[in-house]
Amino acid sequence: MNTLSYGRAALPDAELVRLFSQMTQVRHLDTSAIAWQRQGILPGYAPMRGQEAAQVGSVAALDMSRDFVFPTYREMGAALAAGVDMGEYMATHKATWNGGMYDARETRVTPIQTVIGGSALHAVGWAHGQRLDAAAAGADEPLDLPVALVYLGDGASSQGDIHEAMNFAGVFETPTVFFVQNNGWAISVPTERQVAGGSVAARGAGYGIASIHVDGNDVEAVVQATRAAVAHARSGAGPAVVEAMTYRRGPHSTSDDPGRYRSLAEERRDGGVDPMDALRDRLLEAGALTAEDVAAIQSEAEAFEERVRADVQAQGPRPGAEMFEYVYQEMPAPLREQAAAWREESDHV
Amino acid sequence: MNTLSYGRAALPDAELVRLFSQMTQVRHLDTSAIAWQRQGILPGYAPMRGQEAAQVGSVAALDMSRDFVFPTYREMGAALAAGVDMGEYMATHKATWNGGMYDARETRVTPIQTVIGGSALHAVGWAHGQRLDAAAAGADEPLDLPVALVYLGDGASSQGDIHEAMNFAGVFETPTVFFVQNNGWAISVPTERQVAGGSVAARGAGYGIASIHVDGNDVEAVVQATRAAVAHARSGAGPAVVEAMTYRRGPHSTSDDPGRYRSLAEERRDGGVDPMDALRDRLLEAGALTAEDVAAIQSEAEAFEERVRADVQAQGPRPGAEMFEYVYQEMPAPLREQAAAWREESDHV
Amino acid sequence: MSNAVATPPVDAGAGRTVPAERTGRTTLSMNQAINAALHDALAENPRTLVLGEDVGRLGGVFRVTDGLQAKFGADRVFDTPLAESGILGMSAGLAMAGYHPIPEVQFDGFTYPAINQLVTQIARMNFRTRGALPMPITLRMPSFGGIQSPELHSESLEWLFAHVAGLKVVSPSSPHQAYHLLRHAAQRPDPVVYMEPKSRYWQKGRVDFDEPGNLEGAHVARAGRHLTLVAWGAMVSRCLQAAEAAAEDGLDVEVLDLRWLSPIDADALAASISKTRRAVVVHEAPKTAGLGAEVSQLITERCFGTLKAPVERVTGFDVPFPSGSLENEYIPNIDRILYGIQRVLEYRRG
Amino acid sequence: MSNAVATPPVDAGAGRTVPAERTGRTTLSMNQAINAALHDALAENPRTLVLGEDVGRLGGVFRVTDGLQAKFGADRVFDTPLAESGILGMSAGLAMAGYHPIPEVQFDGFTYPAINQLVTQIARMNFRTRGALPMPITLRMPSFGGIQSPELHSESLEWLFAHVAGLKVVSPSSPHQAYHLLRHAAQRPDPVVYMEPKSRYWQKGRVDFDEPGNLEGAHVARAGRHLTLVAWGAMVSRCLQAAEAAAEDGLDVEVLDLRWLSPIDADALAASISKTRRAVVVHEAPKTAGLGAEVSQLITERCFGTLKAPVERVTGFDVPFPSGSLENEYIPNIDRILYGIQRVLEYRRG
Ligand SMILES: Cc1ncc(C[n+]2csc(CCOP(=O)(O)OP(=O)(O)O)c2C)c(N)n1
Ligand SMILES: Cc1ncc(C[n+]2csc(CCOP(=O)(O)OP(=O)(O)O)c2C)c(N)n1
Ligand SMILES: [Mg+2]
Ligand SMILES: [Mg+2]
Repeated sequence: MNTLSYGRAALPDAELVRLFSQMTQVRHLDTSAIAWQRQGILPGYAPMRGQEAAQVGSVAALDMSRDFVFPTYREMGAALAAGVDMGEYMATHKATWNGGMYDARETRVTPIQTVIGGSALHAVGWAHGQRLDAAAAGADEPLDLPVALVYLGDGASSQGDIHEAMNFAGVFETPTVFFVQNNGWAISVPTERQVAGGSVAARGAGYGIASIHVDGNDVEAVVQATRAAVAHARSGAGPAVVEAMTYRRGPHSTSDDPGRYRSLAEERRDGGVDPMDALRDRLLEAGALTAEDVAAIQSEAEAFEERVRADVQAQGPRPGAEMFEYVYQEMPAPLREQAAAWREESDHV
Repeated sequence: MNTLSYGRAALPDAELVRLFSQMTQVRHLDTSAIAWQRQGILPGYAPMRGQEAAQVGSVAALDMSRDFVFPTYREMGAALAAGVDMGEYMATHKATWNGGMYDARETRVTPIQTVIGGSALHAVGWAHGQRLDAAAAGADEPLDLPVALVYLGDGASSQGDIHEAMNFAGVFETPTVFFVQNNGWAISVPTERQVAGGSVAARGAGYGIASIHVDGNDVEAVVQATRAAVAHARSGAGPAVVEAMTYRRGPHSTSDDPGRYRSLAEERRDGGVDPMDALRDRLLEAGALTAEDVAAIQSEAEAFEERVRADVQAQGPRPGAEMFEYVYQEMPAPLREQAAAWREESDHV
Repeated sequence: MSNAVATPPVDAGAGRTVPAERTGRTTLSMNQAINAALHDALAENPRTLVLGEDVGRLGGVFRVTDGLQAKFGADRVFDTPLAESGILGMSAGLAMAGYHPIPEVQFDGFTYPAINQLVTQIARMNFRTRGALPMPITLRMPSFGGIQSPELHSESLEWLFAHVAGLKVVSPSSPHQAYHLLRHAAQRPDPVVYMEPKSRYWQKGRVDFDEPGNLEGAHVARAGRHLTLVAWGAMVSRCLQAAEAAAEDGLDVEVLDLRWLSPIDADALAASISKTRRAVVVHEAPKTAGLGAEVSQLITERCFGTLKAPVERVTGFDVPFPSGSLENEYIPNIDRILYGIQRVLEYRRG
Repeated sequence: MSNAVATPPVDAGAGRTVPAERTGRTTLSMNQAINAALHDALAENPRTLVLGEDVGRLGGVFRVTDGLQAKFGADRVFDTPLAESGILGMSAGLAMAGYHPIPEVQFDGFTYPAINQLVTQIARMNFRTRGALPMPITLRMPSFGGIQSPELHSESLEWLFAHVAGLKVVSPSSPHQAYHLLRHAAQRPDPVVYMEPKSRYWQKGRVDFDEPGNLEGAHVARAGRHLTLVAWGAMVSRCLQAAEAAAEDGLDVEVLDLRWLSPIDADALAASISKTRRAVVVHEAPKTAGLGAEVSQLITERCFGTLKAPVERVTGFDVPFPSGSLENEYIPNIDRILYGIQRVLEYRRG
């Protein structure tokens, strides 16, 4: 297997503290969003509890001034770390606008994807575009390319599109990082009944793609591994697969009932140590944080959550006219007529 | 890589002679079919020159009384070896009936598939059915399952369906043999711009599937390798990938012009020794055949070709009513009305 | 762990014996009715299989397959990897091996990755093999909108399935129909797409096991004299509501539940509209090239001489199905249906 | 060998400079006209790309991309691996990176594996991103039957594309239109499906580079007074032949080339049929839920008061496109079109 090795040089404490603080925000917001759903603020939500290290750590390896992120529906933590406004992010769960209200071009984060595996080929195409740009500009080797990082789950690894994406990325040597969060489950189906052979990273080998297996609950390792993958891709050496082993500690979504397919005892056994606890204890032990710091970070996260909640609650439904407005750049006449008829009938009511 | 080892025990001369004789028929029929196309007997044809050893050898490893073959559009040699009537086979090229006129259930050969990668999942589903049958019958381990053998090309390896099929086969441990004829080309695209990583067999490893790389031009090796793969699958140990390295010595189809993408010099270099010549020389050298035997086998092949040609030439178009008849087992009323209207209008003309 | 080996059913052997036929009447929600139909299809025919994402232990995201794996074992009711083309392609192969697979696609919008297997393989295999390899596959999927789902969980795909030669398409509008139409579909030798109106899953209704009624063709859900509303799936109950509202204005509206979207029951359309002389077709899919066009044209072909006005279409707009907060703007509501009725009534030849 | 690195174009740099505008008139076959349009699109905009199976060195199985790789280099005109979902998904990503991809699907019937990317991604990305990531993609494919191709090489998919919100769809019927409509499509900021009538590839015709004519909406291919034939793609020339045959019986038939199948030019339909008061729609796709239903219903909606007879549909049957020897039984031929005309003329209100 074409395993990419990566430096184990420790991250500076300050950086780890920054990551911990971001992860704390993410954890608190995630927990709150579930509560919001129960309170009727959101119609639904896809919790990512337990995947904070994988998501925040992977984005930390990117240069968001030029790289591009392709998330699924479970990347709240990645979106937050990438700088997406969380009110605009939550718009998808508020049922305000599918994909979210954030500007995908400005944020360099594509809209929330509901189609499993749907974004991987986009990350290949976008990355190939960076290669073409560099070629047109006559850039020298080693290249210094913007990188596309696409998230996928263990379940997504079964989709044909993922295979086509990895093969295309391999053939065109695109600067694409396939970041797999293997969280043990695809709704109710465990990885061992999903991923023949047991490893998504191993698939990479079949395409001659560099790959890395990493503990997705160790944020430092995730940063290091993703940095290595990104550096590989950035230099023009081709794509990379990072498989971050983690665990979906919560339900698949707020309408899921995991008790139907796994017991609490299994959850405890398979989930292992909570990545939040592990990092906090480690930083406390190392003296990088004090208990007061932790409390302060927690309060900040709470204040942040309140601001986001206010934004989400303030969000009204979008004007119905937008249904028509955004279908095309150039709206065709029959659609204009439908919009007019819709307006007339709505006004009457 | 989960490589399946296979016995190198030599095949008996008699068996090799039988294979040579079958390959000679195939070669002669293939060459003739191209001529038929030029003569206007067939509207088109997909030559398989150079792949006789791979096709005839792989079928020789099957038990056609219970196994099932899933061909593409280039498996004339496999179909012949499996016992398909060649007049009925050629019906697809004669434009008589898409997929051929042979009975897929009787022959245990699915109809000619034009969708690249389209049959692989069928071979997984059919094979899973054999497993379910065995389970329902309470069969003992090791099992003795009927096996599905599906053909695919190097180009087909890029299709999402192939990946899904291999993963499903791995997860359900179905008795499926993926027989890849890597003939160097997918129309004008060479394998190195098609198959990232360079090896289709290597893909198998990513699914935990046993795989074998074999010289597809050496019929004995093909038989041995495929027997090993089939035995593995038959026993219930799961699927296997066989990658037979060969060369498409002719054009992609009778409407292709390979001169646009490869030179004659390249063809000579990459094609290597013709598998027909290699086997003949070897059998002559070993004394298993005399020059007279070779001539007799050739005459037989010529006689066979004449019979097939007569069948093909005698084949008229199917009655138009069959267009309607075979869409459903239970024809819906509106279609019956369309058929009636069609008949009325045709009769008037 | 060998995935290939089944976990034994809790109630071992149950799958092999036909249970006492259900008789009499009961009240069930639609998802319960479908569950019962799947149960009975599995019990009746040992070669019937249920497969899909999360249909096993979880019992489906809508609990439609609840309890079936426990009852019939993991060989007959099984989870697949997450790949819709895989699910349908595998079903085709199982059908070739003599099984009757009932695959589930978890949501309407995830049928798109499987369209190739559905259209080029399943729909054509009987044709291609001249009847040698029929495809007795019943493809189920939760369909249509109405429950504020995420993107691509509210698609209406009947326009696509209905065009494809080799497929049949049906959508039930009540628990009774859901039970009987699924039993009927699962006994057919041809592929049938069975579209479950997800917004009606929890709606209860009486199911009569003894009197299935006619299971082919359309069904008059409400008889009327002045105008015919044609609908299917979740729009049937909405049309019934609209008909009630219209009745307050003295208008006697007929509601024709089309049920079978392929083949379409043109005789029933003609019978109804020759009587009412006016029609409005209602569906959730976008208007352009939606099935409403076909239904309208069939009506026009059969009733041109008696029609008082062109058939009116009240449908989704030519836009992607929007997010939940806009769904009521998109899906035909009672007001829009009433406006459609009004346009037909007020029509004057130009 | 690094695949990622382009082979240098024979005529290096040509892709960066706009060649002298084509002027005047010339005679070209349709595949030459499309080739010229692709050439000029590549020359005009350095961010235009051509990709697909065998479009590079081979120049496409129909030679439509002949010479383009040699001229513009393998970075701008490139072969992909054999995967249609991959081709369209990669095109979506390239569009996000500011490119204007012109992907080719090698044959109509191989669009099915790419439907998910086309419908759930390309068609909706502008909507999903509220205009932030538009998809200026021109998807080309040889379409329709008529050349005795193998299975799945003769599909008519306009019924599918036309229903999908977010896509536009166009099909040329002559070399002149082929050139100009493709140039026009390739300059649009929205995804356009460009359906090439493969049976017309070798038909020569005059191309006027100076006078594109109106490029939006339908085109009156033949003016007439008694009845309108509505068609697109290869059926336009067949309808023109039918019109000639009908003229021998003193019938003055108008032929409306719809060209744009989404959006449909309802005004042009209304204008023509208000004049002729009779219409027959002709297409190769199966009848049920084919685009003919939408066209017929649009005509009926607009011209109900003046129509003398219901719009007649002369189409493919509701069967899979059959093998070559039966293709003439399936594709509407002149006789069937004339029968259709006759039915409209003989129609008497029941
Ligand atoms: C193409 C498609 N099929 C099915 C679904 C329904 N679905 C949503 S999430 C999910 C499981 C995904 O599992 P995985 O890829 O492991 O990601 P995770 O949910 O664990 O983050 C399924 C089946 C979907 N959204 N898209
Ligand atoms: C889904 C699909 N896409 C494209 C094609 C057109 N096509 C026919 S054969 C072929 C190349 C196949 O290459 P390979 O799999 O290596 O098989 P070979 O032709 O070499 O036997 C292509 C692109 C097709 N038949 N099906
Ligand atoms: Mg997962
Ligand atoms: Mg090949």
